[in-house]
Amino acid sequence: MVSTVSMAVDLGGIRMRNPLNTASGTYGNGVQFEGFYDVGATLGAITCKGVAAVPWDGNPAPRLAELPGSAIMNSVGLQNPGVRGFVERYGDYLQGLRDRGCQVICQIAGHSLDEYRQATELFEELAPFASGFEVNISCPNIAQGGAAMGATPEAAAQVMSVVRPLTARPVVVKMAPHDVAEIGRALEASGADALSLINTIPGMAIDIRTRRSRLARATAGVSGPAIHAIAVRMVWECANAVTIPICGIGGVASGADAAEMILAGATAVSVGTANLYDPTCVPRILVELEEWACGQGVSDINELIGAFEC
Amino acid sequence: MVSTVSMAVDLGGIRMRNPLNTASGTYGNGVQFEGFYDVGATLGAITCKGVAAVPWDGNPAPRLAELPGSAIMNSVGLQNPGVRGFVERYGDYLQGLRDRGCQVICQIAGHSLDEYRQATELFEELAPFASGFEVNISCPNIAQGGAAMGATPEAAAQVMSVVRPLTARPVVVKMAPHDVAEIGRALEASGADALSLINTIPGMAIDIRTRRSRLARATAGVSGPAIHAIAVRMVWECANAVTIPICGIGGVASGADAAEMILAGATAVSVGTANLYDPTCVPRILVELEEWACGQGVSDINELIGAFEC
Amino acid sequence: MHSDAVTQHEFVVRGNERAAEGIWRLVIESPVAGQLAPGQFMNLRVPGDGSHILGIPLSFKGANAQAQTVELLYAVVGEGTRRLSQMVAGQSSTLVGPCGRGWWLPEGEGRALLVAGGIGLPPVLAAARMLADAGIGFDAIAGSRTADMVLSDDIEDLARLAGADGRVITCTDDGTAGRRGFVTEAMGELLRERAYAQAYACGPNVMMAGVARLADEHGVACQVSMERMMGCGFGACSCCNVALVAGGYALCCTDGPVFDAREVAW
Amino acid sequence: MHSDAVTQHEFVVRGNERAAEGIWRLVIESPVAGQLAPGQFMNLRVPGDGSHILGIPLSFKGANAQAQTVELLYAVVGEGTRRLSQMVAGQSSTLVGPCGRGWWLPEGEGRALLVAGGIGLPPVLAAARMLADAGIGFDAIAGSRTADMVLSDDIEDLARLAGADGRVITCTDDGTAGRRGFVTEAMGELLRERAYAQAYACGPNVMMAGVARLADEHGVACQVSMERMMGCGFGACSCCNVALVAGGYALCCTDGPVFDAREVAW
Repeated sequence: MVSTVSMAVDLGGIRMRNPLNTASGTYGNGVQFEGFYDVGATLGAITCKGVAAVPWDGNPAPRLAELPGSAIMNSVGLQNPGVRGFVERYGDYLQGLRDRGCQVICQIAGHSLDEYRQATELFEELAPFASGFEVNISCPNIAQGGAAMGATPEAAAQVMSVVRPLTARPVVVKMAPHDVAEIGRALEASGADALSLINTIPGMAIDIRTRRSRLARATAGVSGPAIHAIAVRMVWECANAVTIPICGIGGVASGADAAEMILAGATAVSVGTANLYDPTCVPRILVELEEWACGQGVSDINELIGAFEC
Repeated sequence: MVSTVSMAVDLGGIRMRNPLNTASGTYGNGVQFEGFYDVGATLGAITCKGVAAVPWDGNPAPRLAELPGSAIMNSVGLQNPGVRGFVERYGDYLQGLRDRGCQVICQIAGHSLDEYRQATELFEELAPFASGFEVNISCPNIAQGGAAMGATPEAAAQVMSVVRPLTARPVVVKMAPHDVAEIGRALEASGADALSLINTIPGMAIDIRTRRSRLARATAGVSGPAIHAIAVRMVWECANAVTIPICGIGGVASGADAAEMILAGATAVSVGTANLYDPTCVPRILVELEEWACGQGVSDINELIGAFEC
Repeated sequence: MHSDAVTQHEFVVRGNERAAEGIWRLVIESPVAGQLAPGQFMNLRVPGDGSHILGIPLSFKGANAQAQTVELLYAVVGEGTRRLSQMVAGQSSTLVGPCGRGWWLPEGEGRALLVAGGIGLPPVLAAARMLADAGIGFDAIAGSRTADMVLSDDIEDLARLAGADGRVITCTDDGTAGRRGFVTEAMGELLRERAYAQAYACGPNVMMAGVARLADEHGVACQVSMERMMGCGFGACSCCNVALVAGGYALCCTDGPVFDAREVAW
Repeated sequence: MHSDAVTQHEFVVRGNERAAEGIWRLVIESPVAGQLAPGQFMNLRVPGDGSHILGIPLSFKGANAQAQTVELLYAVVGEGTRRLSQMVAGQSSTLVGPCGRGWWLPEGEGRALLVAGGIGLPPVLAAARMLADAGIGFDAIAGSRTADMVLSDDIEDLARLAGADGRVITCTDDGTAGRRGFVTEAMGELLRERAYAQAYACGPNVMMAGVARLADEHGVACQVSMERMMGCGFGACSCCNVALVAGGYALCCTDGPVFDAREVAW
């Protein structure tokens, strides 16, 4: 489809050919989707699975539960091969994506400030293919660190104070679904180039027969269409509080869902859970988003960012 | 059905014949359901619609949107006839419910500490039929007051410091879906007899054609099956932080949903949005809950409160 | 039990076919058939998709207490009505009803004037039958956007009920069927030619506002059947508010759906 | 494009009937039929209910590349499989596949031993066909909880593939059909009577653990087809982890579903 609307956006220095990005942890590292469509020719950017300095096993099984309310819950817990293993396995493929115009955002995970530092240093050294980084300070599924690192403005700013000096590349911060205005301001003040929200919302699913969690952990992260309206509201709250660009995440499964995120103030939009149950959704969402932008009579989709009227 | 399990529970001094209650604002004031089943003979308690000292018009239309993810959004904004109008219209009916063994919880709304005081004084004077009160400090749909009154532990405690001295009847506090442990502790310390959570979760639904909210307000409250797992987690967090009983609310549409709330630590469970789209659900949920309790081999459902194992 | 309480009934689909462009005709068999007053509505639950939880509130064209059947017409506008249009004969579900306050007979003597816009026709046909049964003469205007959307069979029913003395005018916004123009233009003519004791209107909000204004200008009492998104249909959630001239709001589901047009803040 | 990449295919339901108590037989027509290796699976999307978003991952019994048909069996255990059981011939949807790594031929010489528990039978039948095509003899054990749940037709297929020299033992936990007892008891006997180069097993986790232990005690290599809740079926979400003896986890959807039993931490 030939577009009459310029779809290119700039996510804090990460220049995307279109606003579509992928939510970390729902898209493998891209290669898993090559059988469905040409990843490098389609997406504006891909956000890879969270990676730490050293390999993590992640959480025991079961890690997944389906909820009756248009949602799932997961407690994967950032299983990853460590930066070296990640680069060995996916470096060439990801460089290929970049060569074809798809930006590559590597996600940095850690249990402590020191682990964030080590992971960032390793990425800086080993990942020339990274267009930028996403610092995950909001994983609800790891014992220490994770969400705790982003629970308060002070803690969040501390992580940025460690990561920021280590790289000149754009740094996006993945935020938890609470106090997004306050924490967003703290992250902007501490040098974040962009913010991405929301991470999954902690929930519980109990097997009423055994009285135990349906997952190996007591709580896990809720995602899917069920949380979309909540995510749009948080993107709007955050966009009203900061001047840096935002990547909107949360239950996006259609062009209309993505359009809501953009109107609420998102510069880019990540598709997450929908990639799992509808793996061909990204190209469709892109077409729908472009058609909507055309229908809105703008020549550049940037005119629609934050164009919500109230 | 003759029960082999004692279903009676005590919600902070409100002695309920069974754990089922109704979420304020989803059940009118009970009489609307008399055509579906015998309200007074079925429920453990009914929580009436929020009422202020003087009548409130509520918000303009539209007040409702259906979301694709098993949820709805509303921005009613506590339309109510004021305590006098409420008592005139519903007093006799509600006294009848009490006479038939269904406890009556009147909900107190206000924009300011002074309005909470006035409403509580009027209820004390005019509502002998009230078994207890629920103080709504978490309505997301009113300009001043509402959720702001319960946004911080300090603000929440302040409301209690005004209401608590004015009545000897049990006081339940309706909490917003954030910081439930911290705010719950503050409410217990300031004299709350019980807590009810969660109120709706603020969300946004944007008409992407007009770029405006699908409701008259920019944000509104999300409710329905979509938020159930999130609500169960918050009930668990709150129950682990306080010693007073909790009424679990959020997307309960089956006996299994209610059982999850009880296992997570809820003494009572309110049915909300399900009353709107499945108005005969309460008797069914009660039977399912009782069958589950029997199946768990207990003689008293109180043995199952907080029996979640992790 | 509350005397005039709304309740839940089973229903079985007996027919569900396309009646015009984007409009479907649904015939259900249900005990509610014996309880419906003209202008009331019911809230139908469409089974199958738990991701869309609300029912579909629909007014009806006619009910047969003997056969226990109810005839309804609906426009396919969203996911709920799309799924309703896929229900086939024999399929069953539940509905909540009878809901709301329907049409009432004219207070004064004289003819009535019925005005329907698009999918507003079914309740207007219920009013027509009410008036015919009461021996009250009426004229009627039925407007549609374009010819494809004209419910010809139903307009014939309207003419039959209006009798020899009754005038029934069809118009379309684009002139592809009947007269060209809005129902309010035809209404203006009739108001100049004949005297009316009461007007009955159902259609898009903007149309009803125009009808209400015209009726008021000619000193004709006017009843309007309002439409709102509804959470329950029986007064439990207060979501379907209608702004009143007197200030404040009424609920469409219990105070309406039929209102005295002069009480509505358009 | 990635060479061995999973992709999405349309499928049309050709048959979907009850095969035994709580077990249904599904025949679909889909281009995936020509791409499936024995022991692989596909993730079927059941249309209609947006409130249950995940697909249904199912292994298959057999595929016909000419006719483009695939035969599957599934147990109705939850909302998703309940809705799948309501799909009728002619209905279409999409599936993701071929997914995962299937069975492999025995490394050493000698017979194979197949063990199926309940709904674990279909992938075991795919293994049986693979072995028969490769001219490798095998014996088989098919266990069910009770007679009503025995998939007789499929066990006959198993016997046909096993040939004159192959022994096929049916057993039920309650003895209502075939031998009374668990598959591991029958397996113990066969292991004492005959030598095997490789065992193939699919069934409940506890059964596979027992089979793996027995095989190991007799020095027989054992392949197991594991089952997990799956988010995607192609390695995107890392939700279907299988604990390994070596430490850490493999993913059932891409590293499996077939694993060397000695690598799995039971």
